[in-house]
Amino acid sequence: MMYSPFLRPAPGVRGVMLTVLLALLPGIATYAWQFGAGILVNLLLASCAAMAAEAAMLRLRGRAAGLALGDLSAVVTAWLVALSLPPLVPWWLTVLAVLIAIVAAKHLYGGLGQNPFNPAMAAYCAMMVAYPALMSQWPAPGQLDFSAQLDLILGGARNIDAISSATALDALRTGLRAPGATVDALRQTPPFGFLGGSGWEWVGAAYLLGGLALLARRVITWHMPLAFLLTLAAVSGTAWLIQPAQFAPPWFHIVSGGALLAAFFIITDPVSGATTPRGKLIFGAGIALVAWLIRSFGAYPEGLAFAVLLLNICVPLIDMKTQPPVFGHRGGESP
Amino acid sequence: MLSALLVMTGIALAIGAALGYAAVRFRVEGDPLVEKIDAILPQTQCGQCGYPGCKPYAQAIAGGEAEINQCPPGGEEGIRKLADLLGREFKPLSEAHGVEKPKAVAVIDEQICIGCTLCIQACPVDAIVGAAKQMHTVVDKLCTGCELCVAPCPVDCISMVTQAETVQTWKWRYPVVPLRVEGKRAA
Amino acid sequence: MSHYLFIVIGAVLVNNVVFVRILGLCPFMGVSKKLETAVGMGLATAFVLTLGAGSSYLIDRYLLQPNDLAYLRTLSFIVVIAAIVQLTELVIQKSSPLLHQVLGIYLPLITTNCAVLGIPLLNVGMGHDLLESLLFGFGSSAGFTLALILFAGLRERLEGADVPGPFKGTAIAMITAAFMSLAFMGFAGLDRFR
Amino acid sequence: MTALRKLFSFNGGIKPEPHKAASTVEPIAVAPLPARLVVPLWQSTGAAALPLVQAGDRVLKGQRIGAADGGLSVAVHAPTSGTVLQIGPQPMAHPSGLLAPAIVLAADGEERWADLEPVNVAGTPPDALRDLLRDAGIVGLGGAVFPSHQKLRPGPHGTRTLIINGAECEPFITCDDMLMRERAAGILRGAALMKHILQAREIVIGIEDNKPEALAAMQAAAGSEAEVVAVPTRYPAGGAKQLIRVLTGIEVPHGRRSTDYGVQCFNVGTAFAVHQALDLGRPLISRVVTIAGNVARPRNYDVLIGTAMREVVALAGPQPDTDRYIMGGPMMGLPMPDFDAPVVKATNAILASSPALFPPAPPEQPCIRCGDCARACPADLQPLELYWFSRARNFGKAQEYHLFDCIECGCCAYVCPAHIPLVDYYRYAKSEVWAHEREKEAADAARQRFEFRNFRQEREESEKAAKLAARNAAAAAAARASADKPLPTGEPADAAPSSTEDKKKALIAAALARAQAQPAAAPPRNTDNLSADTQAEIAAIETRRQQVSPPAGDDAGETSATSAAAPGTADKKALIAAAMARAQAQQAAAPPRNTDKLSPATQAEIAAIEARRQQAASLPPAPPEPPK
Repeated sequence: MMYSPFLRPAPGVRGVMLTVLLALLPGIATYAWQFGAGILVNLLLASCAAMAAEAAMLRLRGRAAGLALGDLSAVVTAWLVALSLPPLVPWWLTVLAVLIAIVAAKHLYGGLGQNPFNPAMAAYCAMMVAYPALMSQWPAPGQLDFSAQLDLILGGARNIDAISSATALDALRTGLRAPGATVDALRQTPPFGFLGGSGWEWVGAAYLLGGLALLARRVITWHMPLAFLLTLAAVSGTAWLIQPAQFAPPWFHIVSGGALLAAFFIITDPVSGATTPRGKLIFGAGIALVAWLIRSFGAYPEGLAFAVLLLNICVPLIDMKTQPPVFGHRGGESP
Repeated sequence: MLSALLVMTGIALAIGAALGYAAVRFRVEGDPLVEKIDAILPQTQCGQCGYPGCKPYAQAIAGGEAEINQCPPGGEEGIRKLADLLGREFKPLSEAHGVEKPKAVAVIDEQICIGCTLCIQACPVDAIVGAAKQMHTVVDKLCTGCELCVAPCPVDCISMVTQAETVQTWKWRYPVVPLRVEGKRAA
Repeated sequence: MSHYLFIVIGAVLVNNVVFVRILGLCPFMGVSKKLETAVGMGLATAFVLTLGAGSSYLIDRYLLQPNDLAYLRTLSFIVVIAAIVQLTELVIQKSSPLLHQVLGIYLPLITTNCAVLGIPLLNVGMGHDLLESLLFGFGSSAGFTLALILFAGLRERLEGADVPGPFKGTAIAMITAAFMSLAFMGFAGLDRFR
Repeated sequence: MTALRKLFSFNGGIKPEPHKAASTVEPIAVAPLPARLVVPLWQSTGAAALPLVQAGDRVLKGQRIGAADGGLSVAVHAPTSGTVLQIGPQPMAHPSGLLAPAIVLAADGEERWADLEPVNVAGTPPDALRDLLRDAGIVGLGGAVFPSHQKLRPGPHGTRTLIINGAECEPFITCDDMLMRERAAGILRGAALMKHILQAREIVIGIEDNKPEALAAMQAAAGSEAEVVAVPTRYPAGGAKQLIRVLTGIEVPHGRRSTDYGVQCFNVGTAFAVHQALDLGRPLISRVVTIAGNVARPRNYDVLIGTAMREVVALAGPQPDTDRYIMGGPMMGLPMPDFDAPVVKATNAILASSPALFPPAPPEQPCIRCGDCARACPADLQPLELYWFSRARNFGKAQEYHLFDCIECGCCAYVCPAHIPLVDYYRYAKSEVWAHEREKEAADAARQRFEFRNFRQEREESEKAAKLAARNAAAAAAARASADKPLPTGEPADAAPSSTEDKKKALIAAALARAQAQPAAAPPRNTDNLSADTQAEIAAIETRRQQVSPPAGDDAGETSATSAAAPGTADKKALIAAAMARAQAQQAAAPPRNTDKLSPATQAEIAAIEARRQQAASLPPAPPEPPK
């Protein structure tokens, strides 16, 4: 029996997820242009694994698989996992990451909408802790043709050292350990481009483009990306001003690593993020702060994934404490 | 070796004194928890929980002698509230103490009632009106459905009638349609 | 000054007593069903742990070391901690009987909480002076309380989740704790706070 | 020229497709008189009315047929002259499909008004005016049907602004719009009357800016009396709290009356009804209803309360694929259980719905906590949290997130990308909480009665003990006194009863004497004012008793046998013999009981039994059983 309201014109969850996928396309295109088509194979692999895992879990729970598969939420998670992992990781690592994301981080908590942790980041952290060596093999821009990359992903031989090179973040981390090294000197070395890592800057810019499109379509709100980017810039800016030799400049932090991808696509995951406006500001700022801390002092070059999980843990508390005032309880004009 | 013994006895004595003083200083009397538990119980005083009324059952729960799932009129909602208050595990209603029934009200069949006032004495909440040798009747608004009056009636003229929903007390139903597709579980 | 700051931040975040040192798990799992009880338990443990760390240092420094009775360390620490817990239980029973009823068995169990004995022993191991051990005790207990409150928040939200049958209750709580410790691993290696 | 009043805004809200043009083309028509009218007794928030008429009474148009029951209730009137067919459960305009008590009226077609006396408003004190409005059955016609006489009570600091709500933001509904265009003067007059009762200082009429004709008509009628303000069009600007916020900036929280903030809001239909009730003495028996949706000619009709919805919709030519009616608009309307539900005071519109116009609910997907509903909520709530806790049946937490501030406007469900019927969850949670509160009140009252009963029993026991003690003391004193001099009374005083043994015998003897005295003294109970035939019946019984009773001695013993001590075994045998004799005599004298109009089969059966009895009688008599 249907009760009011009898008008429900909103597009389904499928509409929202489709918009997110389309917004990711420019980033993926630049990625493939800069670092070879290996990423496309990974994306395809991840998507199939995700759909299979989702279908299996839904059947196990006796739910109708048709509708849930249709809402593309599994594909979005798969793409985010594939884009945050290095493109040259072996195929089983990508599939394992997607399984952790879909099965462990999402369906064990009851399926879409009920998982407290961001599935993609949970998978990334698990892989980072489990296979640190494999996770640090990033290709240098424009170095490999497609067949070599394909062989690396599917094939056995892992003679990787010839083609992989450290990312800008990695180079910075190891470089700074040497006594007397300064950031400016390091930034002349090959992996560094104009602002951040060479090649990665363009991919970052493309993500920014996609993110602005999402904002325009009102799929995400401005609170989280803006809070994240501003805090990251502010924190890294102040540290950079105090000790320019020790700390990288703010634009470097923003453009390099997964910062821009995270700002618009990862931390804005509505399910595991904060829901209230003020909560979103705190959530974004918190992630930026922790990410910068880990990048500057931590053992892992890219602390974003851990930062997202840490703030996901605080979301119930953030939501509870930042409830906006309800109509009539705001003080307003009451006598 | 001797110094070890001395040190330990010294520590023990000092702590014993401190605790003795604290025990006196922080004396506790009465237990407000019983009122909190009693507030949750449905006050039917029906005794199905094995205690002569709701207050004794509340004292038994506070004292830890009784489980929280012995009150059928309270139903699953009552057990959930008790589990919530006392921080204990939620346990389904124990069959030994009866089963949760929809709210019913006692009704006296006026053809058979002989006015023996036994049910009036049995009613814990004075919900039955009548006098010796006069017609008795149950005030439905006051009756809690504890069924204590059904047994003593010599002519068995009291029956429990479930209360039908009226337009004012009608409740919207739980909108969750069970998503489980029955019978199609994975092989 | 920054040395002390690093000790506290290191104890709260980097080497969190629950997620990194994996100490004090039984109250962490047992009392985190509701937020109010978690806060109550966290504060009680914080009070006991900070006091315990301080008094253990005093006993060790002025009673055990002069008479070279180092081997009595664990025994004396436990006795002092048990006394402090009894004191706390009396205070809580007086101030809020409901909290006392709801914490139930977990209040006296603070004595057996491995974090409460572990931290004083670590203090001695790291050779902290009085202020450092107090700060380290306070930092670790703050980390424990923070972990407990965050975990309670998450579990209260999971109450409403449609978790598959076999995973309901403690199972999903264990998985959530696993993901939380995975997140705290991110702090590993913040060498400045070693 | 709309006054330069500063307008405020409320958060959230949506802009649905209005669908209002079609039903505002033609003026308000009067619906024809139906043959049968069903007037429900429960037509306002609060208690149902108490019927004043029985089946078979003749009633006049506008005659009060149901009286208000208590403070929060209003009267109900006969919509036309006719005879009362029955008063009983009838289908109701309520989504539950349950029946509710209603008065069924057969119209006689004469439409004869009862005698109506207009009210001299200036001379009547406000309280009397409020009672008159209650007895005229005036309720809020915006859809909440809250008794207006309760809302017309000024707050502690007096009332500054009286707001007349002509916003009408719900799609399809245009009854207020047409009312304002055609009866602006009546509305203004009603508003002035309410301003007088509330002692308000100013009248402000809020109308959405998508109704220019209504704005013009009301401005023409208002002149300097009231201030007509064009309010920006946004659903739910018509909500009382939202309109008060827009016009005065005051935010009235849930649970507080708006008069506490010096402001009160009434629907334009209510104002017109107040005018009709006070100036013309006419009670609320009809109202303007919009018929729209899946009909050929959508239009507004002035319909008598109690007309079956099917008849009214028939006037607008419903399309064949109409599958159900919705009372109210598509956002807050209630689906009707069947087509014959009566039009009630709350019916501001009837929409003929069809799968094409209002498609069936799309499947519900899991909530992805995107927050669109929180941005659309006009009450600034967090619908996703309320949904989360209502679904998990955690009503305590839902109330912490202000469940009862939800005005059920439907904006959240309108914008939800997962198509979750959010308002269903909130209605479910609210009705569960109300049910728990009702049970809680009953439980508290039951506890008080239980404690009072225990207290009363203890008091009775203590009184009895005291009385017993007093009597013992008196008996002891009496015994001591009798030891000094023999008592002249008929008491069988033995020799000086020094030991307790004798005292006990004295007590028993006294009790025996008192018992014997009792039947003689006891007057035959309640046989005085009895009807003639009962007297005859008693006489017949008395004669039979005289005829049957053996020598008087036993009789006395037998009637008060209960407390007589056994005089000894010899008497017992006599008693038994007497009883046997009496039984035989009674059997012979007893008239064969109702064996006259029985079917032949039973006759045969009785004959067989009689035969067996005769045969048994011829056997040697079995030894009499010892009396139990």
